[in-house]
Amino acid sequence: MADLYPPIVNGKSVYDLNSGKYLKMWQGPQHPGVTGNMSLELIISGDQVVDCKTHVGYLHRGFEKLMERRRYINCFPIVCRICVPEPDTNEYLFAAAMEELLGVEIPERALWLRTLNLELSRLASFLMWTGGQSGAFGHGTVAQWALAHRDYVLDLFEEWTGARIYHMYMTPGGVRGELPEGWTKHCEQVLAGVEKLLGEVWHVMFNNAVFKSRAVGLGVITPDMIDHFGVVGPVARGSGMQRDVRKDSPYLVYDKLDFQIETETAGDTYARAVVRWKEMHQSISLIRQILKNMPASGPLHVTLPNVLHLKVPAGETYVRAESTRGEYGYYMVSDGSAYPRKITVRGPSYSHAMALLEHLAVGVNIADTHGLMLSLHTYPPEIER
Amino acid sequence: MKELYDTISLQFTLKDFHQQKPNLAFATAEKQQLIALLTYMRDVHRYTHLVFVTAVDWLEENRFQITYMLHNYDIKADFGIRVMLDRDKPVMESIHHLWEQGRVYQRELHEMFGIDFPGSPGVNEPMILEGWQGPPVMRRDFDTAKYSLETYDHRPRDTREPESHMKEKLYPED
Amino acid sequence: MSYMDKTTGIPEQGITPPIPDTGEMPDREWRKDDKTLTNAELTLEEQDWFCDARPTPAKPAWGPVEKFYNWARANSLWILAFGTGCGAIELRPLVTARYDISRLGMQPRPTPRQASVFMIGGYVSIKTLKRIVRSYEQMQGPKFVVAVCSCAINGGMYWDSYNTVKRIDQYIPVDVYVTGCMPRPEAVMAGFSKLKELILAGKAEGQNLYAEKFDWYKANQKQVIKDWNMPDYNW
Amino acid sequence: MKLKDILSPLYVWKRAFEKPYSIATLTEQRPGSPVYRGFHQNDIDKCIGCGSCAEICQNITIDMVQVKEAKDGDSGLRPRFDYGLCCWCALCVDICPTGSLRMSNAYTWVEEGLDKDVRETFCFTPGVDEKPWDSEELGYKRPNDYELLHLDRVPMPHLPVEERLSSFVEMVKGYSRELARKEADRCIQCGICTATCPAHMNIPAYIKAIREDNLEEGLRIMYETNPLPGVCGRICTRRCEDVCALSHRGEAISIRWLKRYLADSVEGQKYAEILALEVQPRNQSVAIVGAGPGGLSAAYYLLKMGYKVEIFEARPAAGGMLRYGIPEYRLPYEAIDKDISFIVSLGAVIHYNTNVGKDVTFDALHENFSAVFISVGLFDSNRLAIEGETLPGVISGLDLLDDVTNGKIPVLGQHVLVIGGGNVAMDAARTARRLGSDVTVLYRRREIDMPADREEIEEAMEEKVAFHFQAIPIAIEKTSDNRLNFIWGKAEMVQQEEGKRPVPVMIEGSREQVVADTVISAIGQSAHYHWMEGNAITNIRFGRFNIEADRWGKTSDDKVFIGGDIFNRTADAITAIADGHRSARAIDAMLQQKA
Repeated sequence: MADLYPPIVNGKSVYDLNSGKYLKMWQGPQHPGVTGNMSLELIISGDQVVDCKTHVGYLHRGFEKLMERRRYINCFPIVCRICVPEPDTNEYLFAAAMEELLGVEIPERALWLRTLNLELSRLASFLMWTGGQSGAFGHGTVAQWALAHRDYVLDLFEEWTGARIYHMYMTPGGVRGELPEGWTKHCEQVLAGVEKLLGEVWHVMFNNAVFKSRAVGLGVITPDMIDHFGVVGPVARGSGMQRDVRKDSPYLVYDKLDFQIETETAGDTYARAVVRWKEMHQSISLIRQILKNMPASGPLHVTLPNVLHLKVPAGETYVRAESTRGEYGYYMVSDGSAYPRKITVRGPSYSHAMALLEHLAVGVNIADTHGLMLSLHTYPPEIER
Repeated sequence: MKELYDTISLQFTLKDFHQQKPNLAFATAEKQQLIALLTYMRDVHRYTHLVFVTAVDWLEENRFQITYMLHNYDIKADFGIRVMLDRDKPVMESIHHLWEQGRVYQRELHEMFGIDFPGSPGVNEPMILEGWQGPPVMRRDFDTAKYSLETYDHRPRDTREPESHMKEKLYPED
Repeated sequence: MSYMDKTTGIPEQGITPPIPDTGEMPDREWRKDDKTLTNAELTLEEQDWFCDARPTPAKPAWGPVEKFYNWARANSLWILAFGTGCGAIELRPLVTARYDISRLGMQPRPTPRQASVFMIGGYVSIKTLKRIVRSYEQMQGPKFVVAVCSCAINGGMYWDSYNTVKRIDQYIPVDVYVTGCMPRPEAVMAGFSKLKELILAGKAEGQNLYAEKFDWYKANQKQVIKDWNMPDYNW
Repeated sequence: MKLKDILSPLYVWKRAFEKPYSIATLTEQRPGSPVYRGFHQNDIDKCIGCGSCAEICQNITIDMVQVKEAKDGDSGLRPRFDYGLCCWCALCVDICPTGSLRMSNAYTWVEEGLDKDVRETFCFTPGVDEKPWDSEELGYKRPNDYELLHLDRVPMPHLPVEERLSSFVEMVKGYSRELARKEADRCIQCGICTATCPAHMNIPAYIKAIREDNLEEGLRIMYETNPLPGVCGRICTRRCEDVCALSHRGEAISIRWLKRYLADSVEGQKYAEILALEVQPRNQSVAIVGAGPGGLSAAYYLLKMGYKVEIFEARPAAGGMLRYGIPEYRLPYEAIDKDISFIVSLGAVIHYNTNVGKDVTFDALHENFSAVFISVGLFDSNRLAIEGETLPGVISGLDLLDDVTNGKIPVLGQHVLVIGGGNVAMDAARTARRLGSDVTVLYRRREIDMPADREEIEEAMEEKVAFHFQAIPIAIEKTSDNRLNFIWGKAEMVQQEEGKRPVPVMIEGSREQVVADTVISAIGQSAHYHWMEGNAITNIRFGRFNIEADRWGKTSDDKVFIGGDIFNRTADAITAIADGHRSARAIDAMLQQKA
């Protein structure tokens, strides 16, 4: 058996495609198992992956280029499109970077509403991941439940911000509207539903012999790999790292909320799934805390200088936030004109989907590759932007 | 962060220190010293996390700025190191041996800005664009709107400026 | 207006397609004669793997039979699960429990060979367009295309992007358009209902249009896909 | 593997007995939420076609297309949306200065794609093209507390009332650099104002220059259409501000004060260098009668074109009504001198104290010059036409202002009556206040009918000028103690014809009286043409009140042009300036044709 697999030198398989032992197989971009549109070029031996190469760029729209020729206010609608399942992190970070360079402080209540928005969208994104992760291992039922519940969260967003997917709520300078009447009650109902769902998911997915046997031991990330590969977020926390931007460098009102960093130590797919499951509970708790502690009224917005010809003082800054996939950041360089010089979006998928996945996929069964990919929770548009 | 800057300055040539936030600072380093500086920062000062590598095109000054953002998880601080490259001959040393994802960033910079990183694995392979024949797209002298209008089919526009329209309609002779 | 001259610069007439859509077949190197394709971009060995026949329009069956066929087609729309843009995210609620379109005989299929509806979900980058063309051509007839989101109509937010095509109907025929950014699942559903109506009325003839104007579509595709290394017709 | 792990998933069956997730009827549409950002609606009567929506749209979604006829303050254009480009970000709704644009909660629009140009199918003009969602009430509107525009003016520093009354020092202090830039920043650069300005000044462009602190460029832009910016920046009737897009929901941009800031910020000595006129000298020369705003404006543009210009002015100083009709606290003489001296420095020859008809004949002008431009202004005050009008102590408003300008301080007495409601009446009243009298203004109509600037009226009221409205003068009598007894009747406003403004009609038998030391009449001015005599005028056709001319000011004698107050009906400085500019071009065209 052993000679079936190629020797590994410096962490890379050395093989000869013409030897007839290996086969090149493409997975994606048109593939139900991949998240978004990216493709894996797999070299397989039998049903085992011996080498993997990630191909991205199917969703490239040139955001960073487009933002260079848009006024600051006109970047605001465009940034949320960078990440479809969780657009709000982009909105927040863009607004935060711009406000920092402008030296604008936004009102207290806007901070709370932004946090609420981020946590709700975290919940929605995690629910979508639940659907993906369970679906990737063949549990279609959980996927149906999770996506239905995600839709209930989207209903909340629609009622609040006026859109289901792209909320465009956190404008530079504050937020765009008040919580509608009766929203809090509706939110509580949805949260209760999600909480109940999470209990069921635990029974059906996490306690499932099939899921366990496939996920445990799949794609193990050891602590020494974390910094070398730039691993962040739940993936790092699944390997026991006490790292969470919300705690490390608190932004918005996270320092006023009570929560703990959720970690697991095994570092495999199962551990990462458990971290995310815990974080969904954490999100629900945070949303409840926000709704309880939020100031009842107050201004939501400061009016910036005329946005049609707003110039941002020259300077550069980097702001970061914790998205569902880990540290998300915006590096904004202004040359003092009305157009950004450069906005770099640092998506967590960048390091996860490329270098890390290529490393982890080696030795994995073909059928498990997209389960592995989902456990890294990669999202291609933030890689290629 | 200033103390850190002063400490590093003993060994390396740094300039343009800028403290943006209490835990975020930037400085410009010499191109030749960069790899040593990054290694030093990573191993001695525990800036172990490479947050991102990106480039800014200063077309007017004819140079590229590459920013390496490092993060220290112990003190939760970021240090951005800028390096200036000659825009006509943009070549930079590779950092793929320091951080695994460095090669991905370098592939992207090579494709989007045309900056070369000799020795970085697969740096010459196309990453995002496929079959692109034009100049590196993120360079500021590439005009994406012009390219788009010339290459693709747009709806012909029929729009008027209120100012000129009113003058034309109300005071045609003036 | 100051805003980066956005109002100027748009040509009076769109520049693409380069070939006027006159119905005549232009002379192109990749066309041997009216029936066969050269697959010139492939190696000799690869050329053997692909067919070199051009697509031909399907003739409708005898009246009532065609009607029956159309009824059957309209009630088993299987969607190719290829999310090409952000619009794909609203397909997921649609096919799962909340909206559950399987009640209407629709379901996502993982492979083009089993699918009859191709949903273009918004912007199409050049790299994806190549895969779209390939997937579309691999789908078995009768096949239909539903394009959702404004990006598929006129380019949407990415009107000035170098990497997205602005009109998808220059590259593959589109039967139904749904506008929105994002269109809600209900709007997408309305698009599918419209498609059903068209199929029942025998009007959803995009596939035949593709066969008839094959050279025009192909010329457009090859104009933007610079590294064409596929067979001319993926079948 | 534990047995529990095998049994636990069977938990799914519990769900079989629960309420299903699915929406019962799939084809029926759930309505969008009350704030849903759906398809657009536009109230096209409220919309003014300013194009701010098109300006802020980062896509090229919005085309401005003509729907109505253009008129002052309304371009007649309306936004046409292309849903092949829209991203429903609602920035257009947020910025709409009139608040006419909003969104419905409708979200379904499906079209078949074959055999049609899909690029045009999703285009529509809300409010014009009928759509199913036109009457939809719900949908996104700009939240009340959320505003992208700055609707409130940057306040202009004024002298306090007490200080104002004690002297003729200019009461408006003018913007500082910071304030001016802040005010200029409010502008949305729609350009609705430009067409309304009689001189069609490129207002958005010079406001932009202020915003970007490029004063020299701003000055150049202003001089393209207005050679008296320092004057206009103070006393312009600013019809631009009446139509300002921001005035619909908030306060208009202070265009006049910004102009003043621009003109004041550049030193007069630098004008020549900044404007850097390159003149091609021509040998024709033009005579201009009257050195008021019309004449000076014509002189500037003719000089710019290279003609020689000679101005004949009856008074000892140039400026016309600007100098003799507007009190110093509104328009200080230095400001007039600054603008005029630049024009003089370009080579204009001004013959002061030269009355045409007396010192030099019109015939001579007509003969010696290639063209004659007449802008003598309205210097005859209209008469009250009541008994006792000729009594000593009854003077005209213009005479008072003229005297003050000439340094003659008239003795007005303790109580002064001013008759009239125009700007001259206000100027006279406020001048009288500054001379220490108590002033009462009598006006035939209501306060809202007053032709004077709103600001002037308010400031007059601040300065404790009393007002009697709907007061029709009947007669003036001399009292025993040598004062004047002014008799007037109360009027009521009668709507005579539909669509016209109501007319004051005296209430039968109403008779009131007030005792004053001086009565100042300021009920309008007119011109006279006695000075025009000789052979040259045979070709000139006179109308009932004035000389007939085409819109270029060209009379039936093709060498003679007119402009200013004698020509236009608005009788304000900016129109006179515009006339001067227009006639200068017409004179140029005429002379070029001849040559």
